[in-house]
Amino acid sequence: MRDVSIIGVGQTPVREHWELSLRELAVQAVLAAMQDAHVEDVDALYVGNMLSGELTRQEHLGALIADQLGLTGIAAMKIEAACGAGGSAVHAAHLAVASGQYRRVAVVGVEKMTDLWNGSVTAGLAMAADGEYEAANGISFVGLNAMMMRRYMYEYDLVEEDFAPFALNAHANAVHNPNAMFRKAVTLEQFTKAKKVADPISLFDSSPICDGAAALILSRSENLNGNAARAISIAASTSATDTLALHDRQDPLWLRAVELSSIKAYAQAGITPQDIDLFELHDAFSIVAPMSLEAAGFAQRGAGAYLARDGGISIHGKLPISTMGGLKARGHPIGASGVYQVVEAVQQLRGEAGKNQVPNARVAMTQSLGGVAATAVTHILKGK
Amino acid sequence: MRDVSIIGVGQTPVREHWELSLRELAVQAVLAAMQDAHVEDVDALYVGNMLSGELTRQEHLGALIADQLGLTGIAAMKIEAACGAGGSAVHAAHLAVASGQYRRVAVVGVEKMTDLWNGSVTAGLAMAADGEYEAANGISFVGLNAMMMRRYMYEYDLVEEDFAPFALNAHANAVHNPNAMFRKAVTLEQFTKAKKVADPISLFDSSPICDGAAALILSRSENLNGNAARAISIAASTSATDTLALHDRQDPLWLRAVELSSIKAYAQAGITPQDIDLFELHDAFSIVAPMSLEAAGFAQRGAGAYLARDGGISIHGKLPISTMGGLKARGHPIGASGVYQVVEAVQQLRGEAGKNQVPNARVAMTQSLGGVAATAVTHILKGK
Amino acid sequence: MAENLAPNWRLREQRYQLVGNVCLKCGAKFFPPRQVCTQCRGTEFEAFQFSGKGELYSFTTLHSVPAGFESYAPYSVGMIKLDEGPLVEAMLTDVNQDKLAIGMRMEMVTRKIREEEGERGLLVYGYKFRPIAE
Amino acid sequence: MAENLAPNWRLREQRYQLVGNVCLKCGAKFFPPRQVCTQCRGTEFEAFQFSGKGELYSFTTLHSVPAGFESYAPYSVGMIKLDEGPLVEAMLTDVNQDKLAIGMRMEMVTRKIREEEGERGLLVYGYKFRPIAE
Ligand SMILES: [Zn+2]
Ligand SMILES: [Zn+2]
Repeated sequence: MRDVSIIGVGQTPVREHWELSLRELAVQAVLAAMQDAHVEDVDALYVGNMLSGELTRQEHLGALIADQLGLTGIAAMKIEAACGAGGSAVHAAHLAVASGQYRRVAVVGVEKMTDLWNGSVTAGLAMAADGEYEAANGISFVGLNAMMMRRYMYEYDLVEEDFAPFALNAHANAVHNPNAMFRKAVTLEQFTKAKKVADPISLFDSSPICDGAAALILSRSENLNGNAARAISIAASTSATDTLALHDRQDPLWLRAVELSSIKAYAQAGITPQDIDLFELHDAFSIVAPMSLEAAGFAQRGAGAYLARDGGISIHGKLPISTMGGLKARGHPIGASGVYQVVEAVQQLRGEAGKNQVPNARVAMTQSLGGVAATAVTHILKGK
Repeated sequence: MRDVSIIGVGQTPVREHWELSLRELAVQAVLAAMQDAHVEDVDALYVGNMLSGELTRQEHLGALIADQLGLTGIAAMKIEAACGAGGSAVHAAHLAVASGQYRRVAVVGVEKMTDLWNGSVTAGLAMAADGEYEAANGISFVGLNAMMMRRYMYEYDLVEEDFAPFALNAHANAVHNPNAMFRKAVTLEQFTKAKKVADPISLFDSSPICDGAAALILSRSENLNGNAARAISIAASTSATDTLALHDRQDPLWLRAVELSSIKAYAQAGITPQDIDLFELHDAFSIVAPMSLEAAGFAQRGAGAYLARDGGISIHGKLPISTMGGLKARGHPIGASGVYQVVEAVQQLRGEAGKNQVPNARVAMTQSLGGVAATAVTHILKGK
Repeated sequence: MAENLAPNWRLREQRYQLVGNVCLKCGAKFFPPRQVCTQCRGTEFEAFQFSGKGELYSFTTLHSVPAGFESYAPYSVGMIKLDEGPLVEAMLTDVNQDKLAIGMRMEMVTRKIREEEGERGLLVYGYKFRPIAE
Repeated sequence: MAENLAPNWRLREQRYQLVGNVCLKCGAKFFPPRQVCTQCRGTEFEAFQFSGKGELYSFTTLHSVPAGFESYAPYSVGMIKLDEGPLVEAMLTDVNQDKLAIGMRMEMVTRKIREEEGERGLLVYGYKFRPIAE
């Protein structure tokens, strides 16, 4: 495989963008990434998105966004893997450059969720799970996560407050990220008193419905055209799956896809979990954070939440996570989140993360999950 | 790039499969391809599909189908590029193997269109075009093709009957393809008297709403594990785009994406159009056939229809097209069609096309289009 | 989503009678039924009707519900570990949500699970689970 | 698709008044408006209102129509080459479909283009084109 580097990143703020359409959001993010990389064109475009058909009556985003960028002619396609669409698009783009066929490609993750009312969005998101046996029975996506969380608490003898550090950390970090949706710290008291969305999941345990786009420019590492100084190398790009339905798993409390894609990523990068300086994990719901930490090899089974105690996951902790707010506080525009994670990891590795800068960050891991981690896409990035 | 070969193909018949769900169709096709290749597993799965969310309330097909195949754990994703999703999935899979990261991957194109009534399908298909400026104005996908055809006839002084050979050829070839939807020859008289769907497009000018799945197993050419004798080499795999909306084109009568992806494909394969023994083109509507022949370099501008006269496109003609029935008569399960084309090209190059066998077929080209050729994906395959 | 007849018809045995399947090669039982055995990769199966009895593995109550289910909101859903092995997810019925507890014995009942919108709106029936009075 | 307010609001100037834009760098005019100029890759634009007059480039009549447009079926649609350059696609109105011909002079009018289903159904207005009586 050819070595691949990220030479440009761009993003729109995550918001309810009443005034911007999907195509406008995507174009803004890609133009920002191209400007950041000082390039005028790319050979191909990979679009990560889940719900453009359902929520905006538009498919064929590859051609649409290439067109709107004034790049008509280039290769383009949309990648969908539910909430893991963004990470999957980065993976596909990485393979495209690694293959040698394309010298330079753009990736954009984009989701426009706020044009329709909540029930439609909830029904749309349920398509990430088993349509015939989960969604058709009225089981929403948050419902699946809530059932997983309740059983997890039962097995490992935990209470809701044990998950608070994940929410508090994400919100604390989002305060200093101008692109984050919720730039307000949350206190333990607020967390404890928060309304239950689907017991035991409360408002602060779940990520918001929002709009956003994030973009990357990937290039062969051997030819960085003046971007060598700021280029970030992709040391690993891997993907794995689990059963789509939660009920089909031998062990619903173990994220097997996370484990598999992490193991493959460590092997590809030639490192161990101990070498990771920060981890942008898929905290769409609080419960996913400890379970990801366990399956990715950072904690023992059932002990993921302990890692978050005493600031262990804060910017200056042992393993900083959700350093720019994570899915919960930066926001989770579904197919865009996996790309936002990589953009933020690049900011950290370049030393451009401002007040959220992780000291001496050299190796970052990002993980984008689809459904209840039925898809897991892991990237390991290395700075200079 | 590593050299990539196709070592197995599989397909379901194209039908209104009242009794089979999307997941069942996909699994049948992939199992058939794995059996054909004598393999028990793959490293990754690429799913070509456009409308699973809209028509079956299911996204996340990558994880779903991997799971249903009993291959949970492998990498998987869905690729969407409207009606060009199938070809795009083959392209992505090709890059995945060419990169060296995956040794062997499966591609499946699948579409389940007959669960809903026609108006929903028509609205779904309109998402292939510009949602804000075409679909929102009530312009259906067949409407776009009809307007293109009318102008084409006006510019080049043609009448409806000039397009008849494309329909007659497709139906004649489908008679001998057990997997085709319409296995009945059509006469010129039937063609002439056919009901107009959207004037000048008649019933026999357009492809049917149907269900189907087709699959391929791709492998590194350097390690074919006993499949060397029947392996077909992928000599080129390219993709290109045009403006999404027909009205945004400088010249709406020239398929620029077809031209670009064809030129790139000839260069990659090191051949010229004269070397092509058969061409599976995207005849979703009759008008697309002559326009594709022109843009792909087989005919002068405006002269594509002449190529079809006097049996020029039949099995024993100068350039056989739609050899197993094409989109029109084999059927056009949207995201599956691009994979069906490759399956059929492999049958031809292996000499397994039965009564439709093109004599001495050594080089085949397939072309999968999305929207009104806003995406064009071209593959060139070489037999022994 | 009007006239969504075929998919509901295809799933009728699963929905009305909890019919899954059993692998003829290794004996593994599946609900929902599978085409490829996850244990032995066998592809020969026989239909198998589950008893519909099991215990509550987990549960929650949904307030914000997907389009199409508004008339039931709020409602509880659960995962039930069937006595024969598989887990099933379903709406819960005839329950006091404050009394739900992991480990409770549950049984399947047939109920209306969805009412589609519009004049041609379809009534979809299927399994729900309720506590077994003991 | 109820309450699809925002997207219709965002497109109001395009739909009611055929407002596109013009590239400040090279002068290229666009309808629909663009963020990046296809001629010079410029990204600075000014709004530009098209006259709404042009000639018929092509047309057809739809019998099988997309969901949401049933009440208009069958209806004719066309591509109109605006006098300022761009092509526009729209429904045609006030026409005898047998008298449509490529090259006819056409003008924009504002009409109801869609009625969304349901109680909260939105009325969407926008441009259609009709022949100019000459
Ligand atoms: Zn078995
Ligand atoms: Zn310009």
